[in-house]
Amino acid sequence: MHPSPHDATGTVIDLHDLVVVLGRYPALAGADLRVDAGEIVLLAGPNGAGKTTLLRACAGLARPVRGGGTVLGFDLNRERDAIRSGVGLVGHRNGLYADLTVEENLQFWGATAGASRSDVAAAATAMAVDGRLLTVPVGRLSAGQRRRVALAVLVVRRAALWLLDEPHAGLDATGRDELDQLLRRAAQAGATVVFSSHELDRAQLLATRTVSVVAGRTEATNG
Amino acid sequence: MTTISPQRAEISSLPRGTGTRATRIIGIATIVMIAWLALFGLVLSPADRDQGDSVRIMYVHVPSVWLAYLAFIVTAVCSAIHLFGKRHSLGVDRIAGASAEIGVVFMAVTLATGMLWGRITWGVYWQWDARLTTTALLFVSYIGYLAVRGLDGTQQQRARRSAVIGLLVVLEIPLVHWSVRLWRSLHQEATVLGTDLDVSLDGLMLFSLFVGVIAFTLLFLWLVLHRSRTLTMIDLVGDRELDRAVIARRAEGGIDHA
Amino acid sequence: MAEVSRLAIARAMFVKDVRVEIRSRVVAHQILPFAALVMVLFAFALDATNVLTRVAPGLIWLAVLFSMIIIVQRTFAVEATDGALEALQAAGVDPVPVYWGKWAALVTQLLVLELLLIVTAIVLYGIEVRAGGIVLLVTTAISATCGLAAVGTIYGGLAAGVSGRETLLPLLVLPVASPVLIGATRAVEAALGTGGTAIAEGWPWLGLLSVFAVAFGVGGSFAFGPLIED
Amino acid sequence: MRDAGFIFGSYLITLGAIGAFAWRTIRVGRRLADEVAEEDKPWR
Repeated sequence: MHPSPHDATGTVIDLHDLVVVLGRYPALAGADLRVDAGEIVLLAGPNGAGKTTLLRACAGLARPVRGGGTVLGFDLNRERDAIRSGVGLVGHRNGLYADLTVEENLQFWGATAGASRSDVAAAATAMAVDGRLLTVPVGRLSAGQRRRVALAVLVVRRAALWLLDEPHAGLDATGRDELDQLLRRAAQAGATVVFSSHELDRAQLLATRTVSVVAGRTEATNG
Repeated sequence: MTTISPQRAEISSLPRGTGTRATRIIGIATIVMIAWLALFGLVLSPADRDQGDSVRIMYVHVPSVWLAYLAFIVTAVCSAIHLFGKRHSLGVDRIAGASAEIGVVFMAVTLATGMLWGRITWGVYWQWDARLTTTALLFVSYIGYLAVRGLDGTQQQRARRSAVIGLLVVLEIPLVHWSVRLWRSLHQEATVLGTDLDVSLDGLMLFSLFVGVIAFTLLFLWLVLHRSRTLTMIDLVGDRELDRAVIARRAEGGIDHA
Repeated sequence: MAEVSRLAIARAMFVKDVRVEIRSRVVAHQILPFAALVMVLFAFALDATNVLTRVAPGLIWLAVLFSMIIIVQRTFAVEATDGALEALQAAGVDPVPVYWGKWAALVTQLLVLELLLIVTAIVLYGIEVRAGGIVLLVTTAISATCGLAAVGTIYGGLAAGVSGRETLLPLLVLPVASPVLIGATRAVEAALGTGGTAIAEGWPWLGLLSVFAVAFGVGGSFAFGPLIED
Repeated sequence: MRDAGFIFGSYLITLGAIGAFAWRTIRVGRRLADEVAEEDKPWR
C-alpha cells in the first residue's frame, strides 16, 4: 500500500554525490541535496550550473551514473516508478498539448492519475486558472497562464514533491507575486517545493532555504 | 622486487592489446584451417557433377552463413541474458554488440558470395528465395541495431535499448521467412536453393565443409573475444574521460569539497 | 496514489491523439494529400494503365508504408514538442497503456488513409472491387493495419524527442514491416482478383498478418517502456 | 576452371573481409590497450 503522497513527512529528498551525464558532459559532478517535508527550497546558481539536471534527477528522470539516495523514501536507482508517481516536475517545457484546451489537458492528465472531473475543476481553481480559460487551447495562452495550468496538473496528480525549473521565468511582477502565493498555498497544503532561479534576490522572497548550485555541485547556504 | 619481476616477465610474454595466450592459439588454429579450406576448395577438390566449379564457392559461403547466423544467435541470447538477468550485466551487452558487428560483416560476405554463386548457377545475382530475402532483411535490421547502439546515453541505457531491439529482430526473422516462403510458393514449385543444393557430397568434400565450419566457429570466437575486449576498453576510456570531465567541472566552481 | 486502470489510461491517450488530429488537421491536410500525390507519381513512373491495375495493390501498401512513417513522426512530435512524453514518464504513467493508446490512434488514422488510397486506386488506376472480395479486403486492411501500427508505435517511441533520431525511424521500421507489405499486397490482389487470383488464395495471408499483429502487439507492449526511457 | 573470376572473387571477398575486420579489431584493441591500465583488463 502506497502512503498517500500528501502524508510525506521527515526527509523528502536525501541524495548524495550525484553524477549525471548529458551526452558526454557531466551536468552534475557530485551533487548532494537534502530537503525536509514542507520546505520551499531555492536552487540558486548561474545558468549552466546544473540546476535543471538536479531537478530532473530528483524526479527520477535523469539517471545518475554515480551516486544515489532516496526521494520520498524510495531508492533513486531502484524504485524510480514509485518516486515518479509522487513527484511533479515542471520544466522549461510544460508537458501540455498545444492543440487541446486547458480543460482537455487537465482531464487527460487527470485520467492518467485516476482523478475525477471534480478533482480537475478543483485543481484549476486552486492554481487560479481563470474559468474562462478552460475552453481555450493551451497554444493560445500566455507563458504565465500555461505555467499555472502545468501547476494545476501537479495538483490533479496530487504530487507530494513539486520540482519547478525557473518557474518565475517570463512572468511580470504581478505574475511572480501570484505564483509565489500559489506555491506558498501548495506548501501549506502539504507539498514540498524545490525550485530553481538565477535571480537570487527575487526568489529568496519565496524560499524558506537556499541551496547554491555551482559547477555541477551543491553548497548549502543560509536563507 | 622479487615478487614483481616474474609477473612483469609473464605479462610481457603475453600478446599485446586484446590478445591472450588462448586467443593466440585460437588464431593460429583458425589460420591453419582456413588455409586448408582455401587449398582444398580452390585446388584439391574436384568440380561437382551438376554444379561444376561453382561448388567451390560453397566452401566459403556455407561457413560464412553459419558464422553470420551464429553471431546473431549469440547477440539474441546475450540480449535476453542482459534484459532478464538479475545483474543486467554490461559485459554480456558488449558481447552482444561485438557479435552483431561480426554478424553484419559476415552477412555482407554471405550475400556477396551467394550472389556470385547465383550468377554462375542461375544466371542471375538474385532470386527472391525465402532464405536469401530473410538474410538480406536480417542484414539491414542488424545495421539498424548497430545504429541504435550508437545513440547517446549511458552504458546502461545503451545496453537496455539495444537488448530490446535485439529481441525484436528475433521476433521479425520467422515472420519474414514465413511471408517470403508463402509468397514464392504461390508462384513457383519449390525454392531454388532447396533443389539445387542436392549435390552428392563425397567424403573429402564433406570433411572440408566440416573443416570450414569449425574454422569459422573458431574465427568467430577469436573475433568476439578481441572485439568485446575492445568494447570493454572503449567503455573504460569513456568512464575515465567522464572522471576527468567531473574533476574539470568541479574545478570550474572553485569549490573544494574534498 | 490510486491504481489507475490501464484501459482508462489507454482510452485517455487515444481520445487525446484523435482530438489533437481533429484540431490540428495535420494528417488530413498534409499527409493524406501527400499519400494521394504518391499515387499520382506512381502513375507517372509506371505509365501504362494495364501495368497500374496489375500492381495497384502493391502501390497502395507502399504508399501506406511511407505515409505511416510520416504519421508516426508527426504523432510523436506532438508528444515531444512540449515535453509531454517526458512528462508522462516523469509522472510514472504506465508505458504499456500509453503504447496501446497511441497504437489505437495510429490504427484509426491508417484506416482512413487506406480508405482514401483504395478510392484513389479505383479512380486513377481503374481497379475494381468485386463484391465477393469485400470481406477479405476489409479484414486484410484491419489486420495489416494493426500490425503496422504496432511496429510504427514501438520505433516511433524510440525515435521520439532527441534530435538526430528521426532519421533512424525508416531504417528500423521498414525491414520489420516488410512481411506486412508482402502479405497485405497478396491478400488485396486476391480480394481484387488482380491477375486472375482467386479469393481463396488470400486467406493464408490473413493468417500471417494476424500472427504478425499479435506478435508485435505483445512485443511492443513490453518493448515500448524500455525504449522511451531516456 | 570455368567462371574463375567469380570463384576467386568470392574467396577474395571472404578472406579479404576476414583479414580487414581482424586487422582493424587488433589495431583498435592495441591502441586502446596502451591507454587503459593493466589492472582494468579482466582478461589479463
